[in-house]
This record gives sequence, C-alpha cells and structure tokens, in this order.
Amino acid sequence: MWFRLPVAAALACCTIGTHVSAQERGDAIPASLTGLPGDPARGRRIVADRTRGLCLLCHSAPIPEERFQGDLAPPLAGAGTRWSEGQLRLRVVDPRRLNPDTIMPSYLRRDGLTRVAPAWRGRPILEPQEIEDVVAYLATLREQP
Amino acid sequence: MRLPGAAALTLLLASPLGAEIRPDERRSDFHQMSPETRAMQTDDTANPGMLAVLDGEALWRAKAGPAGRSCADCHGDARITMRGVAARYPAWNAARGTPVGLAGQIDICRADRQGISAWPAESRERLAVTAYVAHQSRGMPISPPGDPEMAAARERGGRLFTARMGQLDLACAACHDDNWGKRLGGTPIPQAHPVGYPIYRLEWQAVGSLQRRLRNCLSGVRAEPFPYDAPELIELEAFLMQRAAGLPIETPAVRP
Amino acid sequence: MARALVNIPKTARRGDVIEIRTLISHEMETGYRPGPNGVLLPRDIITRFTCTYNGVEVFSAELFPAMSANPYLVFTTVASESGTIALTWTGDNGFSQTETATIEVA
Amino acid sequence: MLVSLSRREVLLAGSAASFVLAVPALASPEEMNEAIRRFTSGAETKAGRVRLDLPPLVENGNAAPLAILVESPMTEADHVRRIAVFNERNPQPNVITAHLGPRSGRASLSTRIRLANSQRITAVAEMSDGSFWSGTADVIVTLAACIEGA
Repeated sequence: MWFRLPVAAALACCTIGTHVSAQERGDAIPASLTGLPGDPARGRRIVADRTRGLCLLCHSAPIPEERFQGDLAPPLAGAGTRWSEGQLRLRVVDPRRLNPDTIMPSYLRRDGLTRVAPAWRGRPILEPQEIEDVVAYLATLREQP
Repeated sequence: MRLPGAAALTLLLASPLGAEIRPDERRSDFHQMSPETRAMQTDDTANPGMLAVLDGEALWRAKAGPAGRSCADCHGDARITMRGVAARYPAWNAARGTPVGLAGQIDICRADRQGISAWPAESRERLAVTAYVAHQSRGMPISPPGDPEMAAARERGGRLFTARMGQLDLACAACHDDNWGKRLGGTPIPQAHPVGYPIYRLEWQAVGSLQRRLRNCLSGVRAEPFPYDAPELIELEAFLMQRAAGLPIETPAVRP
Repeated sequence: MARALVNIPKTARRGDVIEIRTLISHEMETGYRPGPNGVLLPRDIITRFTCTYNGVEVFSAELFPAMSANPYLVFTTVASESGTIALTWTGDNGFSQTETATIEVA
Repeated sequence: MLVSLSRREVLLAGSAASFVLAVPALASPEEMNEAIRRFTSGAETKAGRVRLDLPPLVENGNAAPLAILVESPMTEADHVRRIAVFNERNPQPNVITAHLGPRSGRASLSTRIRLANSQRITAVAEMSDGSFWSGTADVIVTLAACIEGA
C-alpha cells in the first residue's frame, strides 16, 4: 500500500468546531484547512519555536536569530518558489502521502499512532489554523538557500 | 544534503529509512563529543561518574540484610571477579525465565543472597553498584551471550527500535541508524551505542541508567515511556548491546 | 556523607608547585529551579571551600549557584614541608565535610 | 497558541538547560558590572594579565570547563590575592571568588560552571599592589535537542 494514510482520512477527524474542507488534488491540498487564510508572521513564530513547530530540529530556515538549526532535512529557504501553497499544505499535513519512508510526521494526524504520551493523545502536532499560518509563511520563502 | 529544486517530490522530505550502520562505521558516541567533554571522561580525577563508582565500591563491601552479607562476601574482589561481566549483560536468567539487565541481576542477588528488597530504579545505590561493577569491564569489548533465548529477546528489541512511536511518529532507527552524524537542532545525532552506562550526563547533572536515557528518547518523540524495568526496555538494551558488539565498555562515560 | 575525590601528590620536593584536584558529590541546587509542583526548590549549595596546609590556610573560595553540580576545583600550592593537607567544604543546611591527605616533602 | 506548554511537555528541544527554563529574570551586563565594582570597591580594572579559557562552544550549559591563569610571580612582594569570575546572563552575576597568596606558587584555577545562555564571562584578579586586571571569554551554549521531559 502506498498511502497508508489517505488524506481524506487524515482530515476527516479534524478539530471539532473547525470547518475543514480539504481536498487533495494531485500532490496538493488547494484549499485552506479552515477556510481562513494563514498569517505568515504567526507562521514564522511557529516555525522558529522548537517546542511548537519543531521544524528547526530537522530543517534550516532563514531565521537568523535562531542558532543551531538541524540538517536532517532539506533547507526551507526557497520553499515558496518550489511549491504552491497547496503543495506546501499537503507536505505539512501528510508528507508520507508523497514518500512513505520520510521521517517527517503528519502535522494533522491525531489517531492511528503508537503509544502516544497522554499529554499529546488525540491532538495533532499543530492545529489546522496553525498549519495554515506555517504554510503562509513557507510560501513567502522565495530566496534559495 | 542540498537537493536541486527539480526534485520536487522528495524536497521537504528527509531521506528514507536506510540500513543498519556498517560494521566498519560503528563507533562510540565519545568521538562526537567536544575535546573538553572527552577530557572530562578520560581523566578519572575529573570524571564526576567516578564519584558513583567510589560509592559503589563502598556498597560492594557493605554488609546488608539479615545474614549480614556483602557483595564481596560471595564475589570477592570485584576487580577480578566482575571483570568482563557488564560486557555480557543483559543475560538470560534460566531460573526466572527472563532476560535480566545488570541492575536487575543486582536486585536478584539482593533478594536471593542477602534477603533484602531491591533498590528503587535510578536510586543512588543501585546506580552506584551497577557503575562499580560495569567499571570493572572498562576497555573490554561488548560480548553479548549466545543463548537462543537472548536472540529472541534481541529480535523483539530490534522490532521496537524500528517501530514508529509517539505523536512525532518516529522510530529510534530513523535518527540513530539513518541520520547519525547529522544535526538535530544543534546536537549531533549519535549512533547510540550503550557503551558507557551508567553514564554521567551533563543534562542530568547526575549519573543515570540506559533505561533513563531510553525513556528520555521516548518522551522526546512524545511517546509514553515504558516503565522502568519493563521487558521492552531490557529487550531494547539487549538489541542495542548486540548492535554495539565489539565496542569497548567506557563506564562511567560522560555525555552532554 | 558526600563522596569526594581528591588528588594530591603523595611526595614532592621542597618548593615544588603541586596541583590539588578535587571533586565532591553535591547537587548544588541553585534556588532558581522549580520542582515538579512548580514551586522553586530552596537553594542548597556548597558556599565555601578551604584548603589548609599544616593548619595554615593556603587557598579558599566562595562558591555561588553558578558552580556546576558536583563541584570540581583545581588549584596549586607550594610543597613547603611534610605534613597534612586538609580540604573542607561547607554550605547550606549545615553541610560540612573535610578530607585530609598527607604529603612527604623531601 | 492552543495549549500552553508546561515544563513536562517541553520534550523535544528547549533551552540550554533546566537552569535557564527555571529562571524568571536573568542578570544583565549592568548587574555584572555592578558586581565587579563591588569586588574592586570601585577601583579601575585594566584589561590584561588574566587568561580565561572557556571552550567557544559548550555542549551543555550545566558544566562548562573554565580555566584561569594570571600572570604573576606569586612572591611575597608581588602576588595575586583574589580571583573572581562573573557572568552576565545567569540569575546572579557571581560564579566563584578564590583567595590565593604567595603559597599558591601559581595563580591558576580550574573549575566547571553553569551557563544559562550564550554570554561573555569575565575574570578579575586583585594583585597585592591593589591593582585589578581582567580577562574575558565569549561562550556559545549549544541548544540541546533532546532534554528530559519529566
């Protein structure tokens, strides 16, 4: 099975009270998860925060005030020129849809996981609007590393 | 690694799960540390783990329990009788029908020979005696025992090592087999060979066990850690010791 | 009693500058760190260290919370005569420990 | 932010050490200078004669190795009386104050210190003639990726 986690299934269980109308097309989720646009400034803060977005543990990003960025995964600089918002959204929501072996987790998945600690059980890594903020920020990264 | 923009599908996605570490590439995490931290380990007069070893030496000789018997009363001079022992643990305990770690064996000795209860996990005393015994194997290669029962335990441990766990859905192998040497945040990812336990970890500001470290990692991926002395932790240890076979024991190692 | 690791040469020539290395087990609780319940743990540190050589103080130090756990101190003194070198650590909550070593000076 | 992270939940990543997470207010360079002025009783401090060795990059702020060597003949007539170490980003600016004399033979001291963050460390030596000399070292504390959660 190539898709262990179909996008529709991943999104079907999103936060109660959050309107999710995500539809995958090709390698993208074109529409906002919440129907609202993301805020790139908030997204930058989430990406920079090692306890929230966690992004800098594996990736580097053009956030010079944060020293000690990871190099397990490709730099985020230039992400906005390489992908559309929809493509970025899919890569945050369900990266294994594109590469089943990637170490990057789904940021929206909240079930079907193993031994999740009680404090995190039933919660996604980021809430849908936070993902929108991160996607909006990544889309602004036009400079290549 | 920098990928060209054209490799659209793989960009943003890290490299796929790879294979085990090649035998000729296996090495202790000691070599990834700064010269200062390495010096802290190699100079016994500067290594804070030696305080635990000294504590353990005193406990080895201390008479305890209704029979007033010490470890030394049965085992004699640990420098001789305990040499190489830590390099062979975890080992199969036929009487109990289970694999037992070094600290678990000390618990068994206390119960069967001294008639007293086990020290709690991560207690100063249990870590100290374990460190003292393990220290007697310093410099000796890790040599896991060949019992078929241990092979089964190691296999279960190996499956845990490659199983994705926690909210971050990561397997131990994703970092320590496939991405060692790269940087997670600012920290180089080690190959994770348990060569120096109990270790003095600067983050803990204290000596701790491999089980404490494994529980840290599980918390790190936001998984529920296995309880101390759970069979899963012993099996993981047995797997890791096999994976590190041949590397010399460093106890008490110092790690950041 | 806290475990201490002391390294002093057993012999020296008169006038040699000898190195004294000390390590003592102590948590050095800073007083700035919350416990599991969120309340700050009270400060519990070694505040003072002294070294006497045949009863005469040759080195001392005041220690603050910024000293690492299990304090490590290396300093020097001149081997002046045979005798006893005594190291004393004192601190919060009545902490007090002395270790002694003899030195043969020729 | 939807759920505030407790210390328990700050599992992957974080600051250099529990030391820093715990600290509500850190010292400032001004407080450090004030502490140095208290040590010197306001006397002028000249740069030099004090060599302060700290690795430029520290793997964990809980134990940074520090070594000091002050240029001095350490005789009755000319010696170092005190050496004090100060920081600008820990909760309080003092680290250690050592008392030496001609019987020290050499004005040297090695220890391990806590660093709540990347910062500049200053060592000040008081000479027997009443003059004060100082040396500094800048140190970067690596952010630990995996810190203990519970």
